[in-house]
Amino acid sequence: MSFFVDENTRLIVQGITGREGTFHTEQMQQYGTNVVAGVTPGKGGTEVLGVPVYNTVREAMERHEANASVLFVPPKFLYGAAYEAIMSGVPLVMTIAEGTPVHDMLKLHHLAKEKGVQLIGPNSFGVISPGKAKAGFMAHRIFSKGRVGVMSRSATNCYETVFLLKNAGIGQSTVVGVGGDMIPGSTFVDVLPFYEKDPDTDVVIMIGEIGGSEEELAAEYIKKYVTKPVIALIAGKNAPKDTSMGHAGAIVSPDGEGSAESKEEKLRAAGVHIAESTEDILRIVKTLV
Amino acid sequence: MSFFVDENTRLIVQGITGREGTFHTEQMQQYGTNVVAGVTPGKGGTEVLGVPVYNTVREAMERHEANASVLFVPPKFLYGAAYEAIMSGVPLVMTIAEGTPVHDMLKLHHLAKEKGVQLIGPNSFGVISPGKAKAGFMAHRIFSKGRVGVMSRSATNCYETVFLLKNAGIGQSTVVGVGGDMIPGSTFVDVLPFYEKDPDTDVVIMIGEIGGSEEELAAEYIKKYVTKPVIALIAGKNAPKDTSMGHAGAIVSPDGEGSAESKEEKLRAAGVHIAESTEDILRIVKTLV
Amino acid sequence: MKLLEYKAHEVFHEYEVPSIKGFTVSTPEELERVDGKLEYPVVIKAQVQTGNRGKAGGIKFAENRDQLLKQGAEILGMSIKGLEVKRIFITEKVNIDKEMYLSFTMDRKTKLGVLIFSPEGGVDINEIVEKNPEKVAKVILPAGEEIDDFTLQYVIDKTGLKQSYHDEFKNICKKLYRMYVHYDCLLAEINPLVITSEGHLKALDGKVDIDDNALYRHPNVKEFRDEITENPLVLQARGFDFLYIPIKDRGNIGVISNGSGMIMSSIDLISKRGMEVTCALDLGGGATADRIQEALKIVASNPQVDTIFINIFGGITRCDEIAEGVQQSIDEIDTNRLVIRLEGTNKEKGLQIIRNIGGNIELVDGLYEGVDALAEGMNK
Amino acid sequence: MKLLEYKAHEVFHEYEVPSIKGFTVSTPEELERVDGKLEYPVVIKAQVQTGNRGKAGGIKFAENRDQLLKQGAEILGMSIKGLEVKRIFITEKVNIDKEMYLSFTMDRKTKLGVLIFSPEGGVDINEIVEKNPEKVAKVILPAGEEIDDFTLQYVIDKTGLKQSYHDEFKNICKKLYRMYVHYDCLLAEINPLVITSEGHLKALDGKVDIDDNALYRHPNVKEFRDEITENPLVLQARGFDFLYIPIKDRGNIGVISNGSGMIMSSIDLISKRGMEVTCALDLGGGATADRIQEALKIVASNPQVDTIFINIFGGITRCDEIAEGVQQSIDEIDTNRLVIRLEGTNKEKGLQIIRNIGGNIELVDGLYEGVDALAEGMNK
Repeated sequence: MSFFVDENTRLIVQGITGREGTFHTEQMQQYGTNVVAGVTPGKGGTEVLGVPVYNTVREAMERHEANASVLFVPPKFLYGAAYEAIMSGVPLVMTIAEGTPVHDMLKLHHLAKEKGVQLIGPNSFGVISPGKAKAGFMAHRIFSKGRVGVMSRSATNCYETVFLLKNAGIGQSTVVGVGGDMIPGSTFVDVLPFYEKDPDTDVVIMIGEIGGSEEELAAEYIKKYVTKPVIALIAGKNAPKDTSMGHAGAIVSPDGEGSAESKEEKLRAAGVHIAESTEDILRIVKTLV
Repeated sequence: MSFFVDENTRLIVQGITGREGTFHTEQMQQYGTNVVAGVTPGKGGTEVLGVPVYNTVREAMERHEANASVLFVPPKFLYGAAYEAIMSGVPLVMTIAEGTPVHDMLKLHHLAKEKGVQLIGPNSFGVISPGKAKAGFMAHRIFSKGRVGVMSRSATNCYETVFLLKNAGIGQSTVVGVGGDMIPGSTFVDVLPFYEKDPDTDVVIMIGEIGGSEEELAAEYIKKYVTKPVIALIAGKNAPKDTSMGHAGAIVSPDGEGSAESKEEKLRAAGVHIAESTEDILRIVKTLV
Repeated sequence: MKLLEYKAHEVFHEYEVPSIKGFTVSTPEELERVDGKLEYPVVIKAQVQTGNRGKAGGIKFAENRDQLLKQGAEILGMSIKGLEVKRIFITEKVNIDKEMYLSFTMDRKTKLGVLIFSPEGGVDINEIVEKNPEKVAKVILPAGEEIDDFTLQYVIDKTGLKQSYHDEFKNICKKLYRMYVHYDCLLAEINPLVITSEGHLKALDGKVDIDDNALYRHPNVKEFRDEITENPLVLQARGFDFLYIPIKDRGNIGVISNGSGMIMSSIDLISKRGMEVTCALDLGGGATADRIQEALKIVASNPQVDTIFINIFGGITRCDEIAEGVQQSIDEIDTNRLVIRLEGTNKEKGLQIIRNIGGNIELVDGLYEGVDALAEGMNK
Repeated sequence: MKLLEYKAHEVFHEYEVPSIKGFTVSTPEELERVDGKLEYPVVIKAQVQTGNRGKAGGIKFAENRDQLLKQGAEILGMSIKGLEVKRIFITEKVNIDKEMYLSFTMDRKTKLGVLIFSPEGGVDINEIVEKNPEKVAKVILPAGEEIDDFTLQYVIDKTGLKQSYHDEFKNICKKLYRMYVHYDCLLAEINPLVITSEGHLKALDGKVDIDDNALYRHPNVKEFRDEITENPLVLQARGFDFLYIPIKDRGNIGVISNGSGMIMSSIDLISKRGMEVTCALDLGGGATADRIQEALKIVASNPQVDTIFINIFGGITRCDEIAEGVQQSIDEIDTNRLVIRLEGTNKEKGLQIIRNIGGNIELVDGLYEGVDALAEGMNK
């Protein structure tokens, strides 16, 4: 099965005429993703890599029965493009841009929930179901098809993990870049149910980091609803307090909110396997598959 | 069981210090409804009929674990009061006022859906589960406890029906005043699932009228999801086109949208029993219970 | 409340919707003041709440001052379909390249606003939809104060509106939508929305229908409400907070009831028995004896009405108040028949009062019995 | 970006949040211009990005012109915790009846704004919460531009704020919230929010933290960003679009990597082995050789750093570009050790370049191996 993106995905690329958009559209096509339409306001009527371009998401949706959209737009335009996608009825919207204002994401996060739209990212590499399709800019060569699900706040830690898995002959079902921002479109808790009900996923790897309380909330959810084994890594244990570690979301409050200790404690109590490092993830996965 | 209001209802009355609010609070109390708090901005700290009054819905919710609110406020203040109730986490909000601006209800209808709040009315007598509790101003003496569900756009047609039922010894489970406005908080389709899953309801009576497309949408829903017998009356067959019949919602467009014929045809096709009059409803109910 | 053309133009102006220049005149004397303010030829249009003014001679052109004064005075003296022309609207004559259609209205199904645009306009929108459905863009709008740019772009792409009009089109849509929301409109329609020979978009004629329930927010238009309500009985009823509904020009029965649903049910049952209701009056809830007296007088004053059916199911409304109202008015109304059904609060008290009045009032028990009585009477 | 006090007051003024009157001065000469504009006594406060100014002598009072000139010049010449005082903020001295606390910030759990108010203020909010939790009202706010009246009423009822301050309190909340939203704040705090002896509410001191990612929308504050960033390496790195993160004052290792997650993982692993990272630099994605050369120079220029660990997992970032950057900078950096791990795009090409540089660069295969190598070196 897998979820979010696969052989049934009919993808719109917003910002397809930009340098990044065009480059990654080609990458996605080569990987086998069915890119049905592009959207760039003002470029309607043109074509990129054989993909028709429209001025509006709504027209692209109507003409191609698209069911997902990925946004290759700069952070300044992310709000507008995601807002348009959500309001035009796209059920799955994946965002990439790093550096999106928090107040923009605050509005989008709640709007997407209210409209029943699955919003992924931003500050994320996207989503990939290895061997089937990808939406985003991840280096797909290091991914391989298999039965381990991975969701991650960090791209590099995810790459490292997937790379170790591949070298050990362990493939992935669906890999989701939840993203490193303070307010993501979808949190671990939002993605977990998909892994739980995906018949192609046996084990879930959750790559978290300091800051916020997504891992704590995930622990509560896992305790109640998740029957599959979950392995978690919390990066940033040794990061200084009240200092941004690059990801807008990876910051421990002066009062200690968002510390790795709190996350690991809650996760452990929920029966989650805690990994100390990416290599440690591999060690634990091997005991489970 | 019954639904919306019953012995477990912990009701807030918004506008409790007004003439109507106080009068009907007493009526509701006498009927056995558990009115736990009242809200009137500026009157916080006072008491009405032994019920403590607060300035805000939020405080009333927190202090009394209320689970429903009924609004006795003039149409001018309906938007503000319903908005406050929805934003304060009241899961069930019942509105009464006649003459609420359509644009106000447009906003409230969608806000309630987005926030997962059940909004009933306005231009409605409220909700009653006979013998258990009532929230609204309906003349409760004509209702009786039983196993027939009734939902109605019109108060008077509902009274007439319930009166005939009572005289025939047929009681009701829950009676919902969907209300006569152009945009109700909840439509027939929103209420039908409650009747379908209520073990105390055997038959559903739907009292519709000309205008809009709620009855057509209900027909679609019934066809797919409702297993209990449904009886429908469509009032206003002989009303002139493009003329308001008093209810803001009861108007057939110049192009014929909202005609009784269209509604009856669709309902019939969905297996709904069409009644020609309130007396006819009684005749059909008798064949079903 | 449907605004007359000149008033619609006033609110267009208020919201900076580009529309034609015009002046409103209500006496022949005022016509002179308009001369010189517009370039000739000008168009003179009767302001009455009815369609097909043109065929009835309510629209005329004037090439110069003399024609303006003459034609203007003529139209001001006319009556169209029985409606006296109290105002005329005098506008510049626009050279038109193309007529289009634009409106915002309520979509009952989605409970949201909807934008309807067609580059073919000038006639009724239903006609346009029938003839050129592919040229009509209909877009449901989310709740909000503003319309999104991508929505307008979609409409443009869908209908193939020429590039050179895009900016003006978007501007008109945004302003008209703002007006639609702020003025609590049920309909804000520009038809035709014209492209002038000079290549600009302008609202030539418009329909604006404002939600009666929201008129308290719009005192500047509310005051015109009574002026455009031409039926004096509707006006009289409104004065007492009743709703008087003209049903059919034919018919001899007037129905009085306490709720919209009950009125519709009464009419349905009466009609089913082959009788005809000419008007109905909705008392609303909780009417007192004095107000009921007035309601009866209003219905009885309709010369078509020879039979009144009072059908009350009292909740807030008390049957004894109804009965007292009948008692108070009984000598002032000359209706042939009076059939009364009372149910609900204080029923017995009410019945007793009616019985005491005596005369030929027909008291019935139940709606069905009432309609039966009406039918029997007709067959006599 | 955390605004300095005077700048926070400027944005308070812009949004009409009642706050104290004050003037900013950056040279002793300017002090004279302030004399006469404020009633004495006045307060003189050093504007530096650090707490506890008072204890360090950074806050003084002046009773008259002479004291103002003297004390002002003194503070302008100071340095506090190693930070030069470039600006002072001179304000009226307010007579205070009561100190309260008010802030808007982000609630990470609900992903919404939150209002925090306490009628006890003047100290750190965490201290207030600890001492008087029942006197703190914390209300999650829905997404939007405005704050609802009933929310503020709830806060008032919850905390028992006196009736006479309700209007001013609501006004301050509404304005501060508008500022919080429009200025893309992560924090907008007034502490203390004082009740003056005259019975009015005023913002005495404030903290405003603006989202760095939204600074492009606020050019008027963006220009002050570099001014308040006191670490010159952070500034230098920013010039090349890198993020330089000071980790510990101790430590001898500098980490360079291409992503926040990888940086944290590297620090975690290194720390676990008992070594200490003093700083890290995030290259972001797709850095070119020239930029990498600069990154190396920045990290190497930190006198604490004697060992640099370059850990790259290249996706967009190409290993050959990294290697070329190392090659270009190798003669300009005098670091003791250079441990490099390259993985991903163009790995082999990159490794070849590194090998060609020769010298004592330690090439490792994998993050673990890199940390092993670091540890071994330390043990030598």
